[in-house]
Amino acid sequence: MAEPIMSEIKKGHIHKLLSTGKRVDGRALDEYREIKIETNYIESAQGSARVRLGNTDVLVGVKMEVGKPFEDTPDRGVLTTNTELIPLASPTFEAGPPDAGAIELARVIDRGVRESEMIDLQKLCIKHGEEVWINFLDIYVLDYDGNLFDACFLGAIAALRTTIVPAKENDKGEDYPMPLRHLPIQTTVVKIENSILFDPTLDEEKVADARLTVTTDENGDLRAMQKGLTGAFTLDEVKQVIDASLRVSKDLRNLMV
Amino acid sequence: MAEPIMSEIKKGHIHKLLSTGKRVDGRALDEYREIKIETNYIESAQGSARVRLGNTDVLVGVKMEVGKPFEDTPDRGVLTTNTELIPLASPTFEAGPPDAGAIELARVIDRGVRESEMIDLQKLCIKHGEEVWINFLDIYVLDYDGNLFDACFLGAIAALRTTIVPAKENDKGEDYPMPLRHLPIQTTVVKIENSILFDPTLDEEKVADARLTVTTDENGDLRAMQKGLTGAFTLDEVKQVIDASLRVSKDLRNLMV
Amino acid sequence: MAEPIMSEIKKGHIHKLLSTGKRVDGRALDEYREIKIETNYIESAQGSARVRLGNTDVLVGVKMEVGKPFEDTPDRGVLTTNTELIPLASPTFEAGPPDAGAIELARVIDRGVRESEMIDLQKLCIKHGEEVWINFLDIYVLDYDGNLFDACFLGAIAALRTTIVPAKENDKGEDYPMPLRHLPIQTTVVKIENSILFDPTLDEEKVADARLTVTTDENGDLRAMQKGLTGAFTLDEVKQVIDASLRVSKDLRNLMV
Amino acid sequence: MSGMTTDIDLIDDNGIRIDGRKVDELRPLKIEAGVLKRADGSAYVEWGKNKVLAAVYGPRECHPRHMQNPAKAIVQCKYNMLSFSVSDRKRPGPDRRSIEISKIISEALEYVVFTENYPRASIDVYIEVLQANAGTRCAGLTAASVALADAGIPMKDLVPAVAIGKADGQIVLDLNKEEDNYGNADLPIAMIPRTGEVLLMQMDGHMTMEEFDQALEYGKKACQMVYDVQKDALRRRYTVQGGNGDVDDEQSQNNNSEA
Amino acid sequence: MSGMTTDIDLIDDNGIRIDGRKVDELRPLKIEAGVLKRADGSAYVEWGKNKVLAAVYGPRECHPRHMQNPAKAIVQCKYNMLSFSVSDRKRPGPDRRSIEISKIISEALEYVVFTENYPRASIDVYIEVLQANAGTRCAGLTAASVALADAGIPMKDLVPAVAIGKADGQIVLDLNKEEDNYGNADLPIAMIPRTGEVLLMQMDGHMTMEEFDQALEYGKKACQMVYDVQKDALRRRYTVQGGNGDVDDEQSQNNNSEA
Amino acid sequence: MSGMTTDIDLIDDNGIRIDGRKVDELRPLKIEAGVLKRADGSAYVEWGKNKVLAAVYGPRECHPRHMQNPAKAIVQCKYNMLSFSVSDRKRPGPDRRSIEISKIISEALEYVVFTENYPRASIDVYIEVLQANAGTRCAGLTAASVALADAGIPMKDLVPAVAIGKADGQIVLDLNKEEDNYGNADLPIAMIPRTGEVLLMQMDGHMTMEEFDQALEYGKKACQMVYDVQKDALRRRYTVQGGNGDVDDEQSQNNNSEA
Repeated sequence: MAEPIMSEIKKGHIHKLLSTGKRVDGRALDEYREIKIETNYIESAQGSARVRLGNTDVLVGVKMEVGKPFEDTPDRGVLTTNTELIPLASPTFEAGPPDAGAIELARVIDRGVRESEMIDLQKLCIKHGEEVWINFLDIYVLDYDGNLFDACFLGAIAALRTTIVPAKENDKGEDYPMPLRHLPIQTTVVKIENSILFDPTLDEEKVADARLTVTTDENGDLRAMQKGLTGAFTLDEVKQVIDASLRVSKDLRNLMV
Repeated sequence: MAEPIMSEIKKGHIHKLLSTGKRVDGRALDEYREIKIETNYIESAQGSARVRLGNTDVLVGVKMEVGKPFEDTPDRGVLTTNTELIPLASPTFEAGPPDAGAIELARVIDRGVRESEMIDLQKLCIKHGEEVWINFLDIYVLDYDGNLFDACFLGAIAALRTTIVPAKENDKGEDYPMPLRHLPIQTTVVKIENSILFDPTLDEEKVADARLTVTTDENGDLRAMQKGLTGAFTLDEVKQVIDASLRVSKDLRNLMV
Repeated sequence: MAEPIMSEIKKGHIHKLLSTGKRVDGRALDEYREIKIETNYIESAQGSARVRLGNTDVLVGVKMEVGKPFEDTPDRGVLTTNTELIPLASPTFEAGPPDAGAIELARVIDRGVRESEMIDLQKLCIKHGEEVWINFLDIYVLDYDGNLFDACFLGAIAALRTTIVPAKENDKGEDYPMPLRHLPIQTTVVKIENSILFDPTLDEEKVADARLTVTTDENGDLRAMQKGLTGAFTLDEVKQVIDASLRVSKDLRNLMV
Repeated sequence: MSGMTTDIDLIDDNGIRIDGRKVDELRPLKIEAGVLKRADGSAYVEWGKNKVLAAVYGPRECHPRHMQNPAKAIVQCKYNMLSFSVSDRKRPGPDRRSIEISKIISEALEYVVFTENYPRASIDVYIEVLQANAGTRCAGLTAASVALADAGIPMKDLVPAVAIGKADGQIVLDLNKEEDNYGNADLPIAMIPRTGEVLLMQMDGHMTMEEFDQALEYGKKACQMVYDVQKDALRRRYTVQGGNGDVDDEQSQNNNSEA
Repeated sequence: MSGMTTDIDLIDDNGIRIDGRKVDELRPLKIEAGVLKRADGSAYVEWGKNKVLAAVYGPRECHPRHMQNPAKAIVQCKYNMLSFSVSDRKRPGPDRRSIEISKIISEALEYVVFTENYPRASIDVYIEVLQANAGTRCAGLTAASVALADAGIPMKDLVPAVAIGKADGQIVLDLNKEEDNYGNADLPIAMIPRTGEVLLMQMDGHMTMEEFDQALEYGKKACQMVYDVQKDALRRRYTVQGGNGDVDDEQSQNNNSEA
Repeated sequence: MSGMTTDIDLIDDNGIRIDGRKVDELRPLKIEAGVLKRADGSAYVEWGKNKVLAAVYGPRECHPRHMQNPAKAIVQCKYNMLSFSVSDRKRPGPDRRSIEISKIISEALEYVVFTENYPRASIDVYIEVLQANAGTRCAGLTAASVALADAGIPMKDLVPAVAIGKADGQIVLDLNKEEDNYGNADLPIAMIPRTGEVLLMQMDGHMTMEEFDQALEYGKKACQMVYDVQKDALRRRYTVQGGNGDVDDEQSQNNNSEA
């Protein structure tokens, strides 16, 4: 995911604007770019969503298979989350196995979905200890202009919310909607010098010092967090980010319903 | 498979000769080099053949194991074709997983064998949905002087024709010959400027613009084709090549019987 | 495992001393460095030992699982030996799959344990043809100052001698000690010009011409040997090394009891 | 041809196929150029139920270095199916089939690109199959040449492609998934209509010579149709650019990143 | 949080945990600096039943080359668990979890190292978990910053780390393995006590805002305690060197190998 | 020694082995030099039921670069078994056994090649086992040194190799497959007869000192015999060249490709 180093002029421009509370594209610090969500985009998937967050474009598909449960959770379905930063999406993405950045992204999305207990995995058990539904949550980035964390998470929950368990074609009874319990929302900020801003563009990411991703549920409880990059947040900043995240999440959650 | 670029002088020589309908080694445009086929070369294989096509030298072995059929063909044996361009055979072959050229070669050989329905895979079913014969058709290039497509295909059919199903040592009844139905033949031409010639040597391959491989059966029907390289054929050229292939195939087929 | 080439001065110093029968650290030619063995070092392993041979430091763990026997030895447990030259231990060790040196090391340790028939593998059969104990003998080098062959082998036998078969937690009856029959000892010499010396340090290894590892049992019989490096031994030298190995092994064997 | 058999009639007594088409009829084809922001050129193809994206990056420095050609650019295409584009989830990463398809598409594209303009460079083409329903290599190649044109890379011509096949013993144009699964032969070709030059051709299955001639006839006509849709997509892309300052900017951005 | 459930009471009625600790009590922590000969710097951490080694090599030439930064050094950490460090044998080699942990530890360390002193160089940190019992990423980061100091690499400060969690519905400091397996939340943090700067923070599970505030309070105090043990380890290492010629030699050897 | 047991008598009461040989008798050995066109040097060895090809390329530029030695050439041998050379199909690609064998054969060959003649170069030796029947590493090394000579690479001497073993409690020369599978010990050695220098030696199984001495005696004599067959193969290769214009041409071609 290594992007070429940004010119000092462009960098200075972002810094200077931010010092007066402004962003290059005119957004408020806690304002998201335009979000377009198209669900059921892929017929060959059990659930899917294409999400555009400004110029960032991701496609998420859910495939379900019948398989064996893990030994220590014999009564639960299995969730596998995968992100693919395919070279179609950016001159800096390379073919081959996912790099550390792609792995971190996949694991953060996975924890947001898993730890929010969004999916009722026990309802995806077919036969205790023998047969459960295996869910492959596969996320492809098609066009990369920053904030993959939030674009991918929105795509993941939108796809899951339209997923139909393919019971019939697997001789496991009637089809039914993916059993969901919660509606988690994830938001990501970056810190640039002393400014903290939501939904960074690629240019903003390039000059960012630190990143903080926060996942909360519809009750306003924390479900997952991930700090990234080589900068630091103070404890106060962390608390402010969480407060702002709870506020911003309400609008994002409304997109889903 | 990248060969070093040929000297302009050598290239010019080939071009000049061809413009008068001649080849460097004096062959006619549709003439094959000397072919030597030695079957049952390897005792540890169920079938084998070593084929020398001029200085090109390939060794093919067939190994058979009892295994599970694919889900969508529960009543058929399984065929797996593999080509290995080992570094012993050429200074340009490297150890490691097969490159795109080796994969194309293996897949073309595989399609020629499979689509001609040469092997009666249903007779390689032991128990419907449970046990079938798995055939590993492994092709090793030992010395590389051009036209691997045809040398490997000749080796493949010669090896298959001498294969004995090892039923006895697997407790599946009496041994029997590999059940074969057809005798496909594959021919390959390259186009160099305006000339089209069969069985190219390595030097001829190095200056070739386009390649066309044609597989036909004993009834004169098409079973498989593959166009390769960055040049083009006209539709008329394609038809001429197929006609010539049918003619040439008769001689090659006679080598097998 | 490629170490940087040693300065000619340092090399000359080693050679000069050796020509008078002396070593840089003052040891006799057949003298080992100080050996410290700490067993049961890792609670999460069924057996373990940390061995320090001078500044060389290795950690060996034995993990046991219930699994399937190999088809041709249906009544025997399975032994798998693995060495990891992790980059923590030396500036020349690299992350990634083991190189040829690490593989040779693992295979020599494995043969020493296996061919000495140290473990009674038949007593690690649970149910003939179906369930046996799988032993993973995993060896990590923590600090590298030469003679990994002997340090790792000492660690391996010390770990095996403290291993408890975890039958109880696997519902296979009561726990019992790893069934051992023999106590093999391995010694390694290197040849530097005309000198042959035991337990080489890293500096000595860097100037060594040839290496010879000898494994003998408590009866003084040969169990395994491995000659390494690009130099040669005469047959007489081989016999002398074996004689000396038998002598030296007595002291090493006493460390174990 | 998978070797599977079925009781389904793929073509009824009136010569109508299961999706309602006649034997010489294409599935609906829709092409859009310039659909991605980061790529230097891009195209989206919807062809029946196939959904395919193509992106072009370059000419840019060729990696790995030893692949560089001092006399010309090389075209490196990577064809890839998304995991959920097919019925059974496909493991991410290239398999042998996609490596072969990438190779023959690269070769076909290299014929039309004026590669001698860019010595040592690489022109990288990424084809992503979002949803697959037979004929994805042809859809991918069709999309790729539009994406090359969208990237402003000088080319001899566009490369339309189509598959002809045989089902229920009849030659049919543009196989759908059922016809591909249960049919008798498959013949994907790419041909430049203006010159009749064949840049990609594969065949597997069973065809008599007469059937093969028939298939080529269908293929010739269909390549012309696909070509017209390609041209139209580029014309629309161009028109939009002319009338829209915003898109103009984006285009000039692309030009910068190529420089 | 694994999603496993249990009947075990993780905290008894007197607020005592299964290993006898109070909810805000750390497990025994022991740190030793300079434990390896070949490495330029090293540290050993024993934290409850965790046993972790860290080694530092560098600043040295950065491989692969394209990772070099002309303005500063990069910190490349590799976190690794030995195969026998956990209950079920772990296959050697990096898995996705260890790649993620390596990344966030590298980032946390890069903040404190004066990387601008060593343009184009790499500072390589290897963390090996010999025995694991919950909290290994915190133990590893704690060991790594001591090893960096032992290697004589100029740093803003040491980086202490600790995990806070939730078990039986209560916030508890420094989860052990049972609490990690059957608990409700896990919150590893690394914080510089002097400045209150958070360099590493992850969270998974379920916490209300009040619980989160409580957890941060525990974390702040604990990081100070871990920091004191780190300082003490370096002080002891230094003292020993002062009073012992033999060790002095070894140190100067290390310095040579850095040059 | 695989640990398998059998009821088969490997040696009968008259001291005759299952393939009719006496305990100190070699299997039939046939060596041919110069059997491949592309390689700079090559040899084919048929030894009992073993069929082994060896090819030499080089001296040529050493890849990867970091392996180059500024003072001399390195010898890089790759020993490989074809998938169908053994009873159960072997997956293509190197396994741990073949990596170890490649290493010790490389080391043995490096001793005899005048590597200092070719600084920075690599001499690449490929050993392909077409059919295996115990003793393939010795057959491979025997073939490799003939191929090196055929390539015209200056060497101190040829390297003959042979395995001695123990079966039914007796020391026997040149184990066959059954003796290898069900025997008690295996001792492959490579020795230069002229000097008595041992270049390769491995042993596994169980041998008393007396048995070991006996085995070395057998080995010494056998290496001389193998050496004679090697010499003869090269002599025949040379003779054929002298008397046959066609082969002469080919040889000069090889020389060109070395230059």
